[in-house]
Formats: sequence, structure tokens, C-alpha cells
Amino acid sequence: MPQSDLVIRLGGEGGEGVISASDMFTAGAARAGYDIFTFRTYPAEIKGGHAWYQIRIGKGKVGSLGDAPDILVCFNQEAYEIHKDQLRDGGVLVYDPDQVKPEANGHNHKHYPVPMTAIAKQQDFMRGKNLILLGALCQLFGLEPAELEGVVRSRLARRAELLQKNLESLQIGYDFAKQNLVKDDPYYLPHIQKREGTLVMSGNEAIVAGALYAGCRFFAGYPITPASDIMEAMARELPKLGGVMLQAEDEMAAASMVVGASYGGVKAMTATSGPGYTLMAEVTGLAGMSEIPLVIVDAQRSGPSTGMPTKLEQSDLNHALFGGHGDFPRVVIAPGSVEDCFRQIVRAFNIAWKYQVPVIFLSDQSLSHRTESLQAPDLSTIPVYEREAPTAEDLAHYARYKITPSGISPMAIPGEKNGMFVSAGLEHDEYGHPDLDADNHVAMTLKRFRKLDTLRAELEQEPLPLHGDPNASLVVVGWGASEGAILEAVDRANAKGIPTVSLHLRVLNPLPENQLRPFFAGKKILVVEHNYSGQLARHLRATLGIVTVNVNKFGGLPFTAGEILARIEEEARG
Amino acid sequence: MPQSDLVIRLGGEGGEGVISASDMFTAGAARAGYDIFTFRTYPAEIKGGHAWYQIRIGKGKVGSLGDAPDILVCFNQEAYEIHKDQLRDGGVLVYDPDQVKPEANGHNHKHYPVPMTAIAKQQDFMRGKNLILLGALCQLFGLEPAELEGVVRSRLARRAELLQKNLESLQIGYDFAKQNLVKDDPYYLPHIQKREGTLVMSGNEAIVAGALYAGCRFFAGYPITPASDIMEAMARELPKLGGVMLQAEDEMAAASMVVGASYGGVKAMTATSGPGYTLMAEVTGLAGMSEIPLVIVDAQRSGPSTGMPTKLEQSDLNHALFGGHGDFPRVVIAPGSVEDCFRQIVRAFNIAWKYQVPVIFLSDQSLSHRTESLQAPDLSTIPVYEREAPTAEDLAHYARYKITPSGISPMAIPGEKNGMFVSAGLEHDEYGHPDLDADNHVAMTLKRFRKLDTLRAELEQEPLPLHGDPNASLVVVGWGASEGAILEAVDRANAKGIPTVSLHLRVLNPLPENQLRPFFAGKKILVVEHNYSGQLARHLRATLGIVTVNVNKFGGLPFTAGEILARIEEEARG
Amino acid sequence: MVEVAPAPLTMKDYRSEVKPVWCPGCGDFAVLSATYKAMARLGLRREDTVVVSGIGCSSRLPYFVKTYGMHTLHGRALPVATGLKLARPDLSVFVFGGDGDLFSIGAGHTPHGAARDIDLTVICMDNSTYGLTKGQTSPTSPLGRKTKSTPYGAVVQPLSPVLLALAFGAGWVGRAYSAKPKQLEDLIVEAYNHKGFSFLHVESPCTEFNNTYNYFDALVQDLPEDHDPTDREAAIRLALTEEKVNLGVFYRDDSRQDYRSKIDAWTANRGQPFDPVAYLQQYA
Amino acid sequence: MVEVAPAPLTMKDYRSEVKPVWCPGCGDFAVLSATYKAMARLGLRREDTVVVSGIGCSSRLPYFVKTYGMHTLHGRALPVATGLKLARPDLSVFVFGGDGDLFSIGAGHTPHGAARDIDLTVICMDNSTYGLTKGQTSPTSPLGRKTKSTPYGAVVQPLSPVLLALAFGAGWVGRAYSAKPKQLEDLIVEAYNHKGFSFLHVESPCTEFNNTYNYFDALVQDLPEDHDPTDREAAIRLALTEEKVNLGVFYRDDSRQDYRSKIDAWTANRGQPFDPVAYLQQYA
Ligand SMILES: Cc1ncc(C[n+]2csc(CCOP(=O)(O)OP(=O)(O)O)c2C)c(N)n1
Ligand SMILES: Cc1ncc(C[n+]2csc(CCOP(=O)(O)OP(=O)(O)O)c2C)c(N)n1
Ligand code: SF4
Ligand code: SF4
Ligand SMILES: [Mg+2]
Ligand SMILES: [Mg+2]
Repeated sequence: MPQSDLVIRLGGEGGEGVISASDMFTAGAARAGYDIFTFRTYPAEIKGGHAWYQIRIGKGKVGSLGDAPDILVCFNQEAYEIHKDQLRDGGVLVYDPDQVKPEANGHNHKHYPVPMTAIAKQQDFMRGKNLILLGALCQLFGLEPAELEGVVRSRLARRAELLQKNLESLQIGYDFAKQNLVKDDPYYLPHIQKREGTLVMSGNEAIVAGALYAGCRFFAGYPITPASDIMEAMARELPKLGGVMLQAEDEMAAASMVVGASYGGVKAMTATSGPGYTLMAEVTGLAGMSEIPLVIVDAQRSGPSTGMPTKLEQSDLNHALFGGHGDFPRVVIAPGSVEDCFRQIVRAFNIAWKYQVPVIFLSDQSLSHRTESLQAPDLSTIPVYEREAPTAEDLAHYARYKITPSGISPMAIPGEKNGMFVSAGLEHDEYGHPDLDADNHVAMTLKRFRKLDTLRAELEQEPLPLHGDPNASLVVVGWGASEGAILEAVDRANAKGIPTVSLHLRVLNPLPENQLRPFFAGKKILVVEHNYSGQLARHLRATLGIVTVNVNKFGGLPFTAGEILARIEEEARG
Repeated sequence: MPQSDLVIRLGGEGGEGVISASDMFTAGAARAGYDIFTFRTYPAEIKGGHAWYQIRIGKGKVGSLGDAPDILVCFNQEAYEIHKDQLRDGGVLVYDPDQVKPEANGHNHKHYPVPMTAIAKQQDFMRGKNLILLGALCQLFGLEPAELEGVVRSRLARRAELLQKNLESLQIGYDFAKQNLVKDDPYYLPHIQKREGTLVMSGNEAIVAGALYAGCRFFAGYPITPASDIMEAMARELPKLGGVMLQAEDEMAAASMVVGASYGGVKAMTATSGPGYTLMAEVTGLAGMSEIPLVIVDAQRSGPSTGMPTKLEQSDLNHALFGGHGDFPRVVIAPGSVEDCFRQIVRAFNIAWKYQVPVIFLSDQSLSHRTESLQAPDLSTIPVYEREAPTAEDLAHYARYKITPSGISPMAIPGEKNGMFVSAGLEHDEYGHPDLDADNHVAMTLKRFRKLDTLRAELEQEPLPLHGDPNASLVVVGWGASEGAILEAVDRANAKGIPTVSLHLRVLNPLPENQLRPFFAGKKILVVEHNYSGQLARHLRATLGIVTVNVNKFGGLPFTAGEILARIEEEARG
Repeated sequence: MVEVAPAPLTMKDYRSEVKPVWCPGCGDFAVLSATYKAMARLGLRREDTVVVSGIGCSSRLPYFVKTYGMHTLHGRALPVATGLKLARPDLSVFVFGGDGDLFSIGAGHTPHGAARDIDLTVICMDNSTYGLTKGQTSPTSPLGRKTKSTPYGAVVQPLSPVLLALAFGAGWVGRAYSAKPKQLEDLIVEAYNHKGFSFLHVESPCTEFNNTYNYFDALVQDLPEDHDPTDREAAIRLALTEEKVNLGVFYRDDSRQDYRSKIDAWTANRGQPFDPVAYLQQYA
Repeated sequence: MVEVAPAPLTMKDYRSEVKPVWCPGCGDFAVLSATYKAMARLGLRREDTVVVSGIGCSSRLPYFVKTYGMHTLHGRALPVATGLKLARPDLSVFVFGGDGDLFSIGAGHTPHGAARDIDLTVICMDNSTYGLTKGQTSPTSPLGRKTKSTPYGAVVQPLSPVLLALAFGAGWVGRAYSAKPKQLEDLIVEAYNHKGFSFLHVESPCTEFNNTYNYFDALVQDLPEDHDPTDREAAIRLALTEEKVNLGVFYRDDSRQDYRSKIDAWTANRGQPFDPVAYLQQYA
């Protein structure tokens, strides 16, 4: 069977080139027209410690990082020890023989030593080490070195001398492999044709692009892994667009600033990760109470507390749904892929502005930094909404918090002559005046929550995001970054004759209950999550009264399709 | 039928004596040996605005504020307008005829004008106004004026001249009523015998007493209604006991200080209300992760955001259960009455110290400030636990976060020579050293949550807190301040031939699932809560897979027994 | 059609339909009234003005002013106002807060607000107590004071809002007193006219829990005539050593560029429209 | 049995089994090593010493010290240490934090820590950047600096930790530099010996994202010989006007009563046992 894709894992000391070599190889493959999907994990240490990177390169959409790697590239002995047992049977080991002493193995692994350090030393250009390796990889697995050359050229465009030396190293690595290594494995990149319009982006990059497209012109944030580069990109881009990005003194300030900007009528957002998001709960409540649009991206990482800052987890859903005192409406959205980051962040802005509610966008560490290839989105299918502004009639006797059937009250912004009002975190009447009367609180609470009902009705119009066999009695429910792995597992299950369907939810609150109830009826429901407690499963049980089978993984690494498939098979048997 | 209790409501302008007159009447009744139960509600305004106070005075335990008042005392016209429709058929209106012009009424209300302002003016002692009223009330409803005299004496012990004038006013009021009002209603206080050992306390006072009994010697807080007086009492009491109370700069600091003290081996707590509690979520996560005992009292008020600071609501349960990023164990406890505040806060400390977890104690605005009469608790039935200290064997090679079957690891405190360790909010190994390995995170997560399993097993040993007919198929589940009203409603339902049982949960997390599942099986389950969204009901549904009927009230005022009874009757019919 | 210039607004025009809820004699009345007058003198367009506050007695103020307003969270008025002013530089933005709001729970935002130098007019209504929560100590309460939270007397040295604002780098710092309403009004006008972050400290007694009128009446004085308000060092020295309570402008730096001027200077081509297709092409 | 006095501890005894994870050349190594030495000189009992930190590169320090320690939350080291020290006055409590930790997210706690004057030794490891999150601006970053979060240059004036600590009322304030390890060690010893809140500002360069060794090498100098460290006004003036970076003790007030002394003075009969029956009787 010809390979439709290749899975390559590179491991070594953080800061020693593993990540940058992997990035370049990925970029080269993408230039050549392959679809790519990457995953990276950093050490806890500030510098050093073990880092690894996995690249899946394929023809046609690859939505997950694959199962066992076909190829393992080890920069040092530690990497070898950590990963050797995961290399697939018959897989390929590429290594620096001066750093790694592989054992004889019982798995038919093919060994290719590439003495990158020694060759670099010989060339008297130690920084060429990675390029030597990359050259060898091109030769071994059939990637045109011209593509990598292109990558090197664009990265070092302004440093002619360095560029020359790098290109030489690349060539030397290529030649070394050609002359010294006897290719004796089945792993080759498939043949493809270059396509137009393919983008290679990370989740964080897609969030920034989508937010700008949705009209975001103000951003305030506070650095935190893995969300910081959203802030950094905004710092670069917003000023060009007449917008402002401000690094706040903490996350409470950042979210408060967004509320201020948003009250001023400017679309605004912040981005953070768990610890920062926890600190934003009070501001989220204020936005809910005073009906100010607020978009918060939480790029989840492994918790609780400081937890494992560089590791994947989906354990902030509970806080997104329920964090903060009191009952107030909020919307929770989670993207399933890099492309979906773009689409869903636009949706987040649309909902925040149309419904004047806080919207929590739950990304996660793997989506933040993984790169995927995707087709440039067709923007004509992605509308952008604005707030409902008061009409002249509304303004004749303007009531900011007017009680309406939809729950939505037209929102005036400063500058509007007859729209003056005080936005209030204190309970208030329709005019925004303090009012602690029992009937008023009841009416206002109902009004605020009615917005979620209106939104729910809107969401019910969308078809459920299903994949696989819609008549299957086994459904795999997931959210967030694991979409690709789940889809792949479902495809494989169906191919194996196990009828399976997946439901990958984007809007986690409110839920399209009218569709979900009949859909779930009579089905066995697996809920796949990267957390200990099964937060989405709990939400579904409480909301819909269903019974769930929880499939949880929470060590900080992503599900593989194979792991999910195994659970599907188990449940299909059981 | 002779009345077994009287319900008196007093209403008027805040700061104009309604609250203090009510307090004195309550104290007088309690001195006389009656059981009392009070409820008060303040205006939103800093000064002024409408305030009212309800006193239920009875013989034998009164656990709720009663249904419609028997007696309504109006200080001004506004009070009359607001409350007149709630006065029971045939009830009594007492009012100042210079302030209030009552309408002719169709409810057979009996009207007693007491020109308290005019008489006070005549006496040239305006401050005596309230005492005149109180004297009249004594005469009208049969409270010994000697009891009120006692109250006045103890309050003004050190101000002889004022005392004398006050006592005169009391007598004048008494005489006025005797001479001018023709008693023509059935409302009299029942005859009773003085009892020994009765205490009259508010919920906040009981929390302070219980915390001190449990060994609390450090308190840090930040003012907030309705929790401030816990802090203020601690400021008075702790220094005497060699402890410390510190007013922090905010709630994050307050909770952090408690964590610091607790790490030092000193039992510590903080108390706040919703907005402050929301800000403590990050610190709660730290306590969960680094396994430091933490007790937080959240005296809930009406939310969201600043909401209605002086009004009752039970809408912080979601945040208590789920606030904060990441999965970490926490315990949630809610007291049902003033006496229960004492018992449950001791339990909160016991659990926090035995299990090294954060414990959230959900009180609420009505419990905080209502007064109840209660028998002094039998302290021999209320044990106090301490942390599990490391043994000599443990200390030989001390592992602070040792993985044990119970999940509990012996806790060393500074000063212990061989116990040195670094407490960590970062994921860590058994020794507290940073460790971001997947297997370690899994093992540590399981260990931390195992503590809840161990606790759950302990809780399963306690009988369920049931009241009423244990075989009834209708169960009323409640939590917090509404206990008295629920018990009364259940008694009345059973008396009416509707078999009903109540389950008033104290520990809301973890739940004694093994007992609850069979108990709930086949029952109709009403969940009575002071919130919009049915937070406990949701928790029960998600945890136990049951179906609930939600009974919610969320205007800021407490349930009456009658309201709950009406829902019981409705469901029994339906 | 001939456009008729609207009649200038008077102080009454800035009064909203909501009645102040403060206790009789509360210093905050004077601040409110001076604010009305200052706004009228400044000729502020009501619809282009936003009054932002936190939570506290003092923070109720926005409800009583007929402009746009935000009653936010305890301690967060400054960051909210920062976001608003950055997003809408065309607006006039005022921040009102108590001593607790700006120097206790909001203490982390005040230094950054000042250092950032965004064009906000910040008015701290200092009553040296927590009024709304009924009289606990605040960051400006004097040593030894007995309150509900310090029954044996306060042991923490008070913070000086003026000294701190100066140390944080505020470009305009002044002090007023509720019982000197004309000066208060003048100082609000002057604070507003300063381009950049201006901080006005107002001694505004709480008649209910900390009635300090007599205390201040005896202690206030105008700043020494020879004080040079452009000399930051001198201003700090004054704030540090004052035994009397000085009123007036401690410091004023008219030469500085505020935040907005600086960011506007960054890029000549600010305000291009967003071209999503071109933007996405960088990832091709 | 004859008690043998234990041999005094040496710097090595304070080294834990955890290897520092900082980048080569990071200024924090010098702070750690000076801390070991200072502890040895002070003869601190390891089991009676607690090192508390927040989150950041610098805040990893407790793991490397063989005493008790707490690695807490970003910005909250000071309140955690405050609670610990108040509950356990017998312990020696150190606080280590970065410039972000103590002056950005923790900026609200630092003034109150200083004003309260609890006996803590606070060491701010200032690298004028956010090291752990890879190089954004921090509250002490200079104007104009280009970082990941300020690609067009920083527009916010830096805060001066020394000036702020002085303005907040800290009783001991000093500054050291990682490349002057002996002075650093001496100052840690001196800061510790001050009874009350002491604040040591350490310029501790981040070789990875903000390598300022050359910059500081050229700028540091010892405080002028004639500086009187008991003169707060002079200390503030120095901190305000410095063009060079002064090292040494800016301010020291040996005469003050710290928080503990004050509260111990309140009530003669502190430390009675709790009598629950008598306590409850007040409600009878
Ligand atoms: C997070 C939070 N904590 C506490 C409170 C309670 N609270 C309301 S106002 C206030 C302080 C009031 O003092 P100050 O800011 O000086 O204003 P003042 O009332 O004195 O004008 C407090 C503690 C709150 N609303 N929110
Ligand atoms: C609430 C929260 N927000 C953000 C972060 C991410 N974070 C970790 S350390 C840090 C700042 C580090 O700067 P600094 O305090 O100066 O320490 P340094 O690393 O420079 O020593 C940040 C923003 C966090 N851990 N928690
Ligand atoms: S409590 Fe004090 S600050 Fe608040 S309104 Fe009354 S007098 Fe003013
Ligand atoms: S990033 Fe900077 S501060 Fe952090 S360890 Fe490296 S050199 Fe030190
Ligand atoms: Mg105040
Ligand atoms: Mg730093």
C-alpha cells in the first residue's frame, strides 16, 4: 500500500535546534504542496530540557498528528530513550551517531546514522548542523531540496553570507545521505501536484486573522503561555489598522480594558490561558450584567493552578460555563482545527455583538501552536455582524436595558446624542438606574437569559456538525483540538465495519437542545476529552439527561486517532 | 386555635429606627424565653430608602420567617403601601397616624394608631419615639415590658441619663396603648416558661464562634456586605487568643494570606461574598494543587456582578463547584440554619485540615444577619480534627506529596527539621519538585481526586439529613438558608395527608452518591433554590442522572413555607 | 436653513434624573456639584463625555451626571476607562473612585494608569474609610484609628495618594477639599485641561463613619505661594513632609507627550482598512 | 548525655537537590548564590526559614534552596508571605519575585506590604522583562524599547522599584547588581537584619531576552559616600533623579516598630485559650 502520509517525530534538547529544524522541514513540505499537521511540546525548563515535534505530511487533508511515527529523528540519547518504543514496527531511525547509541532492536527498525555534528565541525560551521540533517532527510524521504532552499532563502534573505553557508550545509547533508546511506525502507513522500491557495497557519495566527476580519480594533492582554503570540501579533497589526493593542498590568485590567473599549463601540478582545482566565471571572460577570460585548480567548493549558504551562488540556470548560458568582448568560465556543479558529472567532465576535454577552473562546495549547495547511477560507460565506443600534424611535425615550421579547436591547454608544445612559453592574431598571426591587430583578434576569434562548433558536437552524455514518448508534462527541483525531478514528471505524458518527460541537453553550435530544436518543454516547473529570460530558448529562461514556486523556499529550479507535472498538464490542 | 407563634413585620425608612426597634423587640422576646427567627432587608441606598424587618416569635423551634405577617408596623406611608397587601386577613396594623393614612380595607384588618412622633415631641425627647412604639407593642401583644426594660438597661448601661429617659418613653408607650387602644384581635404571645441555655445569634456570629472553636487563629478578609461582620468579630476576638486578623488590600490578597498561614500550620480562614469570592478562584486552585487547607466563607448575595448587595440569593454554587481553571478537588458545604453555621464551619475546618483541600462554605445574606434562638450546642458531639503530621518514618525520606491509597499525604510544617519541601502550584512529583511528565500528572491528578473519594466514603456513613415521611415518594431537596421554611412546608404537607420528605444537604460536594441513588430512585424530586438556574438541581442531575423539578425563587427575598407547600401540593396533584 | 448655535449648557444640564443617595453632609455632594460646574465651564458635550467609576459610595456618582457613564467593579474603573479612552480618543473620560477603590483593591492599576499617561481625569474621593461597607479602615486611615476592623487601633501607616501619584509619574497632581467647593471646581477644570493622566485627590469627609470636617478645617492651607508646580522633586518633597494638608496643584508637566501622541507618532499610515485576502497571503 | 553543638552550616548546606533551570549567564544565578552565602552568614536554621515566590524565571528560586519554600501564584508571593509571617512570627520569611511579579500583576500588594511593615525580606529580581514568557516589556522596561509586545517601541515610562518602595513607606530599601555578588550578599544580610519590611532591588539581567550586563556595567556606582541612609527625603530625591544606577542602602529606619511589635503591644493578655462555653454565653 503506498503511503498517503508520513509521520516524522524529531526529539532533542530544547533550544538546540529541534524546533527550528522541524519548523523548516514543515515549511518546505508545505511549499511543495503537501498538507501538513504538526504538534510540538516544550519542556518545563526555561532553557534546555527535552522537546519534541511531530510532523505529519500527507496528500489530502491530514487532521491529526497520526499514530506511531514512521520516522524518528533523535538529536540525543535522551530523545532516543524517550521515543524509541513509540516508533512503529519497521520504522526508521535517523540519528547523530556521535550523540546516540541505538540498541539492536526487535522491531525491524531501520537505522540511518547522520553524523551532523561531526560534518558541521569539519565544515567549521556548527550552525549548519540542522541544515545537514535536513538535507539528509530530503534525500531519504523524497522532499525536493529546492523547497527547503526556498525556505532558507526567505528566512535569511537579508544575511547573504549566512545564507550561502546554510545552503552549502543543506547540500552537504543531501550528498552525504545519497553517498553513504542505503535506502532500505518503504517511507517516501507521496507524489503530489502543487496547489494554489493553500495556507499554513497556527491556531493563534488564525485567531488573530479572524478577529481582525471580524472587526476587532482593540486588544488588551497580559503575557501567558500559550496565548502570548496572539497579543504579540495584535501589537504588530492593530496600529496599522488604526487600532490599539495594550499590554495590561494583569488579566483583570486586560479584560476591564476590553469592556471599556467595547462600551465605546469598538470591537475588542483579550486572550489568555487558564490562570489569567480565572482572574477575568469578575469582569465577565460585569459584562454579563451590564450587557457589554466581551470576547475572551482562553488558550487552555494543563491545570490546575500553574499546572503544566506547556502542555495540552481541556479543563477550563467548567470555569467557562460556571465561573463567577451569580447567574448570568454567557456563550462558550471551541474551535476544532486551525481553520476553525478563524471561523469560530468570527462567530464569537458576531454573537458577542449581536447578543451583547460575554463569549468565551476555548482554544488549547495544541491548537495554539500547531500548524496546519488549509484552503484559504471563502470569506463570502463568513458574515460579520454589528450591534443593534437604537432607532430614532428608541432614542426618543431611550431605555438601554429595554425589556424585549428577544432579550436584546438596542445599544447606544457614546457620541449618540440621545442615548446617554450609565452601564451598571448593580441591578438596574430599563434605564440603567439602580433598582433592587424583587420584581425588577426577576424581570431583568429573565431578559438577560432570554438572549441565550434567542441565540439557541438561531443555532438550532444549523445542521449538527456530524461526520461518519449518521445512522450509527455509536456517537463520538468531542470538542476542540481533538477533532482531526476523532474524524480519523470515525473513518477508520466505519471502514472496519463499525458504524460510527461523530458530533464535534463548536458552540458549547447554549446547546441546540431540540436537535440534540432526538439525535442522542437510543445512541451510545462516547465523550472524548482532554481532562480528568469529563467536563463536557457533565454539561451534556445535566442539560440533556443523557448517559455518557467518558473517554478522557489528561497527561498533557493529544489523543491519537488510534487511541480513540481502540475505545470505539471496545464500546462496539461491549 | 391559640396561636403558637406571632409574625410581626416592621417597615420604614432605613436609618430611622426600624431596624433598631425590631432588634430590641426581638431581644426582649428572646429574654422572655421565646424562640425567635428574624429576617431583615436593607435598601440599596447608603442611607434612607425602604427597610423592613420580620420577627417570628414562638414557643418551640421556629425555623422560618412565617407566611403572611399577623402584625404590620408602619413607620411611614411608603411602608404601608409596600406591605399592606401582605398583611394577613384579620391581621393588625400598628402605625403612626401622623405619617400613615391607612385606607379602609376589605381584609378586616384591625388598626391601632400610635402617635409616636407626636408623643415624643410632647415629651421633648425625639429619640424616645421607638421606645414609645415598643411600649405600645408590649401592651398590645402581651410581652412583659420588664423584658424590654432589661434590654434597654443592658444597652445603655453606661449612659444613665439617656437610660432613664428611654425607660420613661417605654412606659409612656405602654400606658398610651393601655388607655387609648381597645384590643380587638386574637394576637397574643403564647404563654411560656423561661428556659435555660437558649442563645440568640446571627449566622455570622455562629460562624465566628464555630471557627474559633475549630481552632481558627488567623483571619484575613476584605469588607463586603453581608460578610463584613465576620471579619469585624475576628478583629475583636483573635488578638485575645494570640491570633491575628488582618484587613487585606483585596480578596486575592486575603485568600493568599490564609494560604500562607495555613502552610505555616495555623488554622485560618477568610470570609467574603460573591464578588470577592470570584476573585479568590485562582488562590483556591493553588490550594487545591499544592494541597494547602483553605476555608472560605462565601456569604452569598444576589448577583451577578455587584447585583443586589443587600438581598438574598443562592447563586454562587456553580462557582464554588466549578470556578477556576483546571480540575482540582474542592469541598462545598452549606449550613441550613444559624445553629448549623456553628456545626458546619467546624466541619469545614475538619475537612480542610484532614484532607488538605479548599473548603467553600456557602452561607447567604439571610443566614448572615438573621437571628435565631437555639440551644447551646453540645460540644462533646462536635470533634475537632488536625492535619495528619508525618511520622518519624515518613520523615526519614520525606515526600510531601506522597502517593497514598487515601490520597492524603502527611503534611509537614516549617520548624519540622526533616520535613523541608517546596509547596508547588506547578505540577510536581512526590517531593514537590517540578515534574511535567505525562504519567506523573496522571498519577498526581488521581491522587488529588482520591481525597474526595476517601471523604465521600466517610460521608456515606452519615445518615441522610431527612425530615418528614421517609417513605414518601415526593422529596424536597434544599440547601442553605431555606431549611426552616422547607421543614415547615413538609410538616404541613404531611399534616395535610401529602406524604413528603425533605433532604437538606449540607455537604454539596462530594455527594454521598451510594446513599442518594437508591434514595432518589422512584421519587419525584423537587429542588428548592434561591436562584434562577437551579444550580443544585443541575449538580444532582449531572452527578446522579436523576430528573428534577426545579422550584426557584430569585427576587432577593426568602421562600415562605407557604410558597413551598403550594408547590408540593401542585406536584402531588400533577 | 440657518444653523442656530445651541445655547451653552449650564450646570443644571449635567444633572441627571437620579437623586443622589448619599447621607446628609457627605463630602461627595460637593464633588458632584463641582463636577457639574466644571463640566459647564469646560463646555463639555454631554454625549461625548463618559464618567467611569468603581464601587463605593463615591462611585455612585455617574448615576447623578447626565452624560454617558459606567458603574463598573470595585477597583477596576481605571482599566475600564483606559480601554475606553484608547478605543475612543474623541471622548472626554473621567474616573471617580474612593480611597479604597483606587488605593486598595485597585492599587495595582493606579501606578500603571499614571505611568501610561493616557488622557484621563482621575478624581479620588478620599474619606479615609470604606463608606459603603460602613466604616472599616482604608489605605488612608491614620495610625491608631479605631474602626470596626481595627478595634484596638490601626497599626498600618497610611498611604499618601498625592505622593504615590507623583511617584508613579502622573503628569498633573493636585489636591482639593470638599468644603472648598470653588477651588475644587477650579482644580477639576485644570485637571481636565491637562493633556494626559491627571490625578486630583479630594479630601471628601464621610459624615456617617468618619466625620473629618473639623479636622481638615483646621489643617488645610493653600500650597505655599513659592511652590513651583513644574518641579516634580519639590512636589514630592512637599507631599512627603506635609504636616498641614496642602491644597492646589502639586505638579504639572505641560510639556509631555501623552500616550496617544506617542502611539500616533509610531506609524504614519495608521488607519488603513483591513484587507483580509492580502493578510492571509502571508501564510501562503 | 553531652549535647554536641552542630557544626555551623555552610553555603552548600542551603543548596537543594534541584538543579537551577536558568539560561547560562542569567543574573538569577548570582542572586541564588548570594542567598546561600547570606543564609550561611546569618546562620539561619533551614527548617525555620521559608522562601516564598510568585511565578516567573526568578520565582523558580525556592526549588533550589534547601529550606521550606512556597512557589505560589504570579503576583501573590507577598500576601502569601504576609499570612505566613503573621501566623508564624518565629520563622524567617523571604520573598523573591520578578519585576513583573512585584510591580505588574502584584503591583497592588507591594504598597500594602511595605506600609504594613511586617518583618519580611523582599528581593525583587529585576531584569526589565518578562523572562519566563519570553521577552515582553515589563513595568521597568525603558521607553522606546522594542520587544515582542512593543514592536514599534515602548511608550510607557518605566516605574522605579526603589522610588516606589520608598514612597510606599518601606523601612529598609536597597539596590544591588547581580554582577557585584559580594555587595549583593552583604545587602541580603543587611536587609534580613532589618526588623520590618525590607526591600532589595536587584538588577539581574536576562541573558536570553534582555542582556543588560554591558549597560549596567557602565552605569552602576555605589551610593554617594555622603548619602545619609536614615534620611528618607534624601533617599527619595536620589531615586528620583538618578542618572547612574546607585547601589547600596538607600534608606534604613532602625527606629520603627514593625507590625508585630505594634500588635503585641495592644493587649497584654494575648494568647488566652479559647473557652467556647464562656464565649457562647455572650449570646444567652
Ligand atoms: C470585589 C469586591 N469586594 C468588596 C466589595 C465591597 N465594597 C463595596 S465598596 C467598598 C469600599 C468602599 O470604600 P471606598 O472605595 O473608599 O469608597 P467609599 O464608599 O468610601 O466612597 C467595598 C469594600 C465589592 N463591591 N467588590
Ligand atoms: C495569572 C497569570 N498570568 C500570567 C502568567 C504568565 N507568566 C508567568 S511568569 C510571567 C512574568 C514573568 O516576568 P517577571 O515576573 O518579571 O519574572 P521573570 O521571568 O522575568 O524573572 C508571566 C506573565 C501566569 N503564570 N499567571
Ligand atoms: S456613608 Fe459616608 S461616604 Fe457614604 S454617603 Fe454616607 S457620608 Fe457619604
Ligand atoms: S529567560 Fe532570562 S530571566 Fe529567564 S532564565 Fe533565561 S536568562 Fe534568566
Ligand atoms: Mg472611601
Ligand atoms: Mg522580569
